[in-house]
Amino acid sequence: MDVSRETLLDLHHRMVRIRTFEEQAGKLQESGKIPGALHLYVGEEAVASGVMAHLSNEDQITSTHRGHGHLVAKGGDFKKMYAELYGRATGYCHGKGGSMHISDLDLGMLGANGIVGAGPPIAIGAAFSNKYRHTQNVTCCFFGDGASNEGTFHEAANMAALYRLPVVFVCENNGFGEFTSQERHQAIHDIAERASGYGMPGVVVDGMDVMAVYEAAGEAIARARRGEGPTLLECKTYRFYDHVGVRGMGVVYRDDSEVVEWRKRDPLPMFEARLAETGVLSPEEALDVHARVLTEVQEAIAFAESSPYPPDEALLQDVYTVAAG
Amino acid sequence: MDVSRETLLDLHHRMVRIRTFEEQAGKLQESGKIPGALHLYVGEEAVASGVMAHLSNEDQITSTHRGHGHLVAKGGDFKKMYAELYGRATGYCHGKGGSMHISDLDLGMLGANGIVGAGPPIAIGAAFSNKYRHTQNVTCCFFGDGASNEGTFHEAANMAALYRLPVVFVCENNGFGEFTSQERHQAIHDIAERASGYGMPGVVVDGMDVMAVYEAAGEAIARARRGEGPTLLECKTYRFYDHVGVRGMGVVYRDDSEVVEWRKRDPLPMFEARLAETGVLSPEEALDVHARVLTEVQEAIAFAESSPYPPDEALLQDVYTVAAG
Amino acid sequence: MTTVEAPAKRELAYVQAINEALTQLMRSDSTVFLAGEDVALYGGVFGTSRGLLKEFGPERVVDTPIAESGLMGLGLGAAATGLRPIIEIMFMDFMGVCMDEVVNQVAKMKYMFGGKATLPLTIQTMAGGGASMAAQHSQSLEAWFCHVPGLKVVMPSGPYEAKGLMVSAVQDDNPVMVVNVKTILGMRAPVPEEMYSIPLGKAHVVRPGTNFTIVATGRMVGESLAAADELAGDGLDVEVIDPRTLQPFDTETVVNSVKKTHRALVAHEAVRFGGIGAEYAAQIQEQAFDYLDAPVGRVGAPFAPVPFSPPLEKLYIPNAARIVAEVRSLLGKAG
Amino acid sequence: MTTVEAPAKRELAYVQAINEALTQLMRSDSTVFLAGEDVALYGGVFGTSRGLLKEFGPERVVDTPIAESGLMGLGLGAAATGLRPIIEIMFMDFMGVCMDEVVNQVAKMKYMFGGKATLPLTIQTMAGGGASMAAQHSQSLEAWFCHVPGLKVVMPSGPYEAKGLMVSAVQDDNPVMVVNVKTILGMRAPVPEEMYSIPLGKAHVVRPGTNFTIVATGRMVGESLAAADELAGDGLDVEVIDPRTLQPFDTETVVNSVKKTHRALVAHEAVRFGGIGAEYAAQIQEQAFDYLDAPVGRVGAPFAPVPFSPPLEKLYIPNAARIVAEVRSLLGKAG
Ligand SMILES: Cc1ncc(C[n+]2csc(CCOP(=O)(O)OP(=O)(O)O)c2C)c(N)n1
Ligand SMILES: Cc1ncc(C[n+]2csc(CCOP(=O)(O)OP(=O)(O)O)c2C)c(N)n1
Ligand SMILES: [Mg+2]
Ligand SMILES: [Mg+2]
Repeated sequence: MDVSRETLLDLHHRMVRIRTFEEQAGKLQESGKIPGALHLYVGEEAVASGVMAHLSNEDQITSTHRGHGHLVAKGGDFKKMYAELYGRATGYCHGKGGSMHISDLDLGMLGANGIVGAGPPIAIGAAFSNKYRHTQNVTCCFFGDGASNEGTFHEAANMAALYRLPVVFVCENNGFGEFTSQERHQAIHDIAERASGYGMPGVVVDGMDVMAVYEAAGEAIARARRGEGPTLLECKTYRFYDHVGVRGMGVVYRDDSEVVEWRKRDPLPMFEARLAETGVLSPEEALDVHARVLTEVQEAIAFAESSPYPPDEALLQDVYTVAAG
Repeated sequence: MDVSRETLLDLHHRMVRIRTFEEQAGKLQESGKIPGALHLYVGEEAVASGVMAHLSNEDQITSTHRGHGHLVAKGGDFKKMYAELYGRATGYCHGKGGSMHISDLDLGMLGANGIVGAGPPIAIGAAFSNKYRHTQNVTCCFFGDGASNEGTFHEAANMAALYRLPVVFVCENNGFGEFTSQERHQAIHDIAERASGYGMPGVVVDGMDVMAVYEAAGEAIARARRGEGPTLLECKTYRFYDHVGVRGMGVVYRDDSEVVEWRKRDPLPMFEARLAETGVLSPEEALDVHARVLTEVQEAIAFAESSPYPPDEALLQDVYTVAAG
Repeated sequence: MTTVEAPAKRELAYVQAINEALTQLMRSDSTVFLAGEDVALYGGVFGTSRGLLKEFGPERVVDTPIAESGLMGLGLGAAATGLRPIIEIMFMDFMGVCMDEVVNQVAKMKYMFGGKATLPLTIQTMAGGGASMAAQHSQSLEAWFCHVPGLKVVMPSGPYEAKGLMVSAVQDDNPVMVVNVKTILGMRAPVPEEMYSIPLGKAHVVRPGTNFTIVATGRMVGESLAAADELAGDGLDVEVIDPRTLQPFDTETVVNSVKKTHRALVAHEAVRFGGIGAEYAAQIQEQAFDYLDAPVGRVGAPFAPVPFSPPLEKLYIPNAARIVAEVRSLLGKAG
Repeated sequence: MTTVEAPAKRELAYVQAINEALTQLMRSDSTVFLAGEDVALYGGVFGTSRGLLKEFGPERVVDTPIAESGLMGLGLGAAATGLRPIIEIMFMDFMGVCMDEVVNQVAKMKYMFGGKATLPLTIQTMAGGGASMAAQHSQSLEAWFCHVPGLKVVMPSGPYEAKGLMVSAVQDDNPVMVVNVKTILGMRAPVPEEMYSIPLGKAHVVRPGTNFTIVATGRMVGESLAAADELAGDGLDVEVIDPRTLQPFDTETVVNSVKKTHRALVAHEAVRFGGIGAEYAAQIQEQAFDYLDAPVGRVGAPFAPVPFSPPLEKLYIPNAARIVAEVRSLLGKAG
């Protein structure tokens, strides 16, 4: 499949945005500036980018506890994102959600989620709504290999296939659920194998290769838009840092050598090499992109740090929708 | 596989016991003598009988809301069973459980259950215990086609395969979850297809043919005893009566013709014909069996009806285990 | 759509009142749909949605697999994207299999998102014992949900309330749980034909009285009225208040009543320990302490699961006689 | 195994006390095993099971998939067949994903089976806010479980209680939920080295006093002691009582205290509306009505989900200052 230069640059830009956002977020948390728990997406950028490139703001996604990358790829505003991680009033959730609940309904991003496996049921609801309202919109449901063992995934997958809902289940198989490796949490190798049990196609793709993800996601999403129902798309990827926070080497649950091996397949340099070869983007131009994005990120961080915390009154606001007038 | 005469007669006896128990229970409820909801097993006798013939009292089963047949096949005492359905102090649960919670831990029957899908998690716990205690015991988990869509089944199946637990998931696919036919609650035809998604074998068997069930269950149970892990055994069967109670014709959710077709494959006459052909049991002898069992049942009903209700003090008893002394 | 308090002539059974509310709501708003187990083809195991499939079709009256987490999530996702779902959980006892969706997702999404989400989601379910359905089909678990910020909870005590509260629940822009009571589905009362609403958060003084206040929910409202009649023989003039909305609770109406009567009791079918009656009793003594001539009493189920055996279940479920006895013992306790 | 009330010399942190209890329990009884997410190889995300895998091996210290319903069912099935499981649900907020197993299966099996089942099952979890973990990782939901017949619930307020209550929970032949508090895991106190138990259902008078009673749970015990010191300045001699076991509640100890002090307040970290404080307050006014000089007060979290933003969360979580303020306002209200 031939992909336009714009698309290639767009995919690259999304990945750079995620990587830069996350690297800085990690530093900020290590320096104690960001409170709470951060689950970084570094290493998995190709998945969110390859999928999101097919979606408009009217298409929804459900996310996970590891949600920054999804929101960035969906078009998230750095300023509002950092402000949220800082717990400031200017954040996406006015500081009430933080990293684990960052969201932007206007972008169709139905929220990071602190509950593993909470996304799939919500995703079929959005997909049901798309169908009910006779739109062509699609909902992409991101979830992890660990989440694939939660009953919620099973229930949602069965219903999606039964109703032929326009949803794509994107499994980000990074080989671990927290500190438990896949072979220690399920007896299968390919989670996509579960698809046939619901009556939907299952596809395995290299989650470190953004073009492969872009292509496979494109087919699944097009299929959903055509009203042909859901697909389970498993993306094999890897989390470079620790489950929470940055540290990720010298840990009890995986060998450093494994991390080193996976880092050789870092999706960003791999893609940049390809863009250079094909003359789409030279190394210098790539550096430019990184530099521009870094500047954006720095501005956003400054914005967040200079933003006020929510006022005390906010504590009891927005628990309920108050009838207008 | 050649099966001994004793086994053939035993299988027949179990089926007759279930059929007779249920037919009478249905009548008693229609006549208003048994309170609450009864989910009758009539039509599905071959499943419980074919499986239970392989189990000892040290092997456990988990059951469903449709549990009488399971307990009868596991060796349940008619007197204690009817007394329970009547809510009498002499019942298996001293009248506190009724039809939906009838159980006998001494027989390894871990209870009928009012919650669809509640059995599988409990079953893997018993299987875990069998393994932990280094026994050769197996746990058989009965559940319906409707229950196969509950997340609990998914979670338990994954854990069973992961830990290679000695458990057999016996899916009683009678084509309906309450009043919703299988094609209206899942997009697959064979529930056994879900097995590969957990890394366990899936087997489909004719649930109206007790020999077929006996053989397939035998292999799955032997496999579990050998420590080779779980199997998903799907038995295609049919519920002759309504979801609750007896009436089952002239209902909105299925055609009478469908019932008529399935009744042509009534597991009991089919098996009796075979026993007659092979000279194992003549029609006259078969009638004797029915007559003897009916007498047992009538005695048990008389026992139940003459039994006292639980005393008022029972209301607050057995909420907790009170430390001895 | 108007608010009618004066009862009309026509009588309906509780179950018909729910059915009429659902029908009128779906006629009046095309974003309203109903999803649940056997709600469509079968019309609901309690008959509450009979006829809806025929009138509105399978897109708007949806039979679902037995998968309550998926079902509740379907409602949430649909509500967050512009629809007004009614999600039926057949028995309240089954809330446990979709508890996370209700409590961590539905109830919290708006707040966690800084207010951006609007969730016009109605959760309809059936509570209560008395039908010999044993421990897993007879519970009244409303206290759990009243403890969860982000949810509203209503409990109709009769046909008039069943229709009006359902209309209010569905038209409210927040998640509202409608806790119906299965043992009074056959109860008949006058119900206006038009689609009317009953304001959420406002209690109803069912029977005015001067020297004792009974706050009762659901089925206990009727039992309390019977108790009031009997207690009239003791020269007691009992005021019976039905909160109708359990969360938010209309503290003001109840406290004002107690300031007048100086004595109060809260009655519900749920287990007494930790039931919503504890909260109401605590609020009454906090806000009317100097007016109380006796402790605030509570009537609820004893601390045990619901037993199957009919005589035990009869003993288990609170009724007029127990309310009368508790009121009399409170008068004994009067300071 | 003895019951030791006199604190020993050696100090341990709360988290170490749990760890020591688990270790000693597993040494003393081969039917005890621990299962949960990341409890083995990683030693628990809070470190409570560090070292157990090494000593007891993977058969007895079991990492599970992320599947809490399966996990809780595993505990139930194992308990019903002769083992003594300890099931860890990482955060109390996750109870929603295994609520049916806890409430309809674990809590009711014995009663539904007419008493035949014995279920020595311990459920260990972590509650509370204050760590900027937002609405789904900071809740205190103990009131739900105290409302469920068949369950016992304990909430340790410090290292001594953490070890002793864990031992009692595991040795009890009933399902017991141990609700630990994540924000005080580092709190140090003297803990006896031997395996001792703290009797379930008995409250502990942490600080004797004569003219005001504060009943506080978990982290609020420490806050109440601080409040008591400050209130001493007002000439108030506050008695602080830690129920330790929330269900069954030691009504007698608390009521006797209030009969002596004539004033009471209940403090917990959970949402105030419908919290366990409502039940305790209701019981106090029922049983000590004639002794009360003021309404029974309650301190709890406001009616909102737990916010992420540190200043808002700080405002949200009850503390000594709020307890002091509430006590003073109650004295104002005194009749
Ligand atoms: C219901 C529930 N159980 C457990 C947790 C704790 N937890 C948070 S993230 C996580 C691992 C999730 O693994 P996976 O789905 O593979 O996502 P990943 O972190 O690898 O991206 C766990 C167990 C939770 N948040 N919710
Ligand atoms: C969690 C839960 N949801 C719904 C129900 C109501 N219900 C009782 S039986 C049943 C149908 C079960 O179908 P299946 O598993 O196929 O068993 P069958 O009745 O066909 O034997 C339903 C929906 C329930 N008891 N529990
Ligand atoms: Mg993972
Ligand atoms: Mg079925």
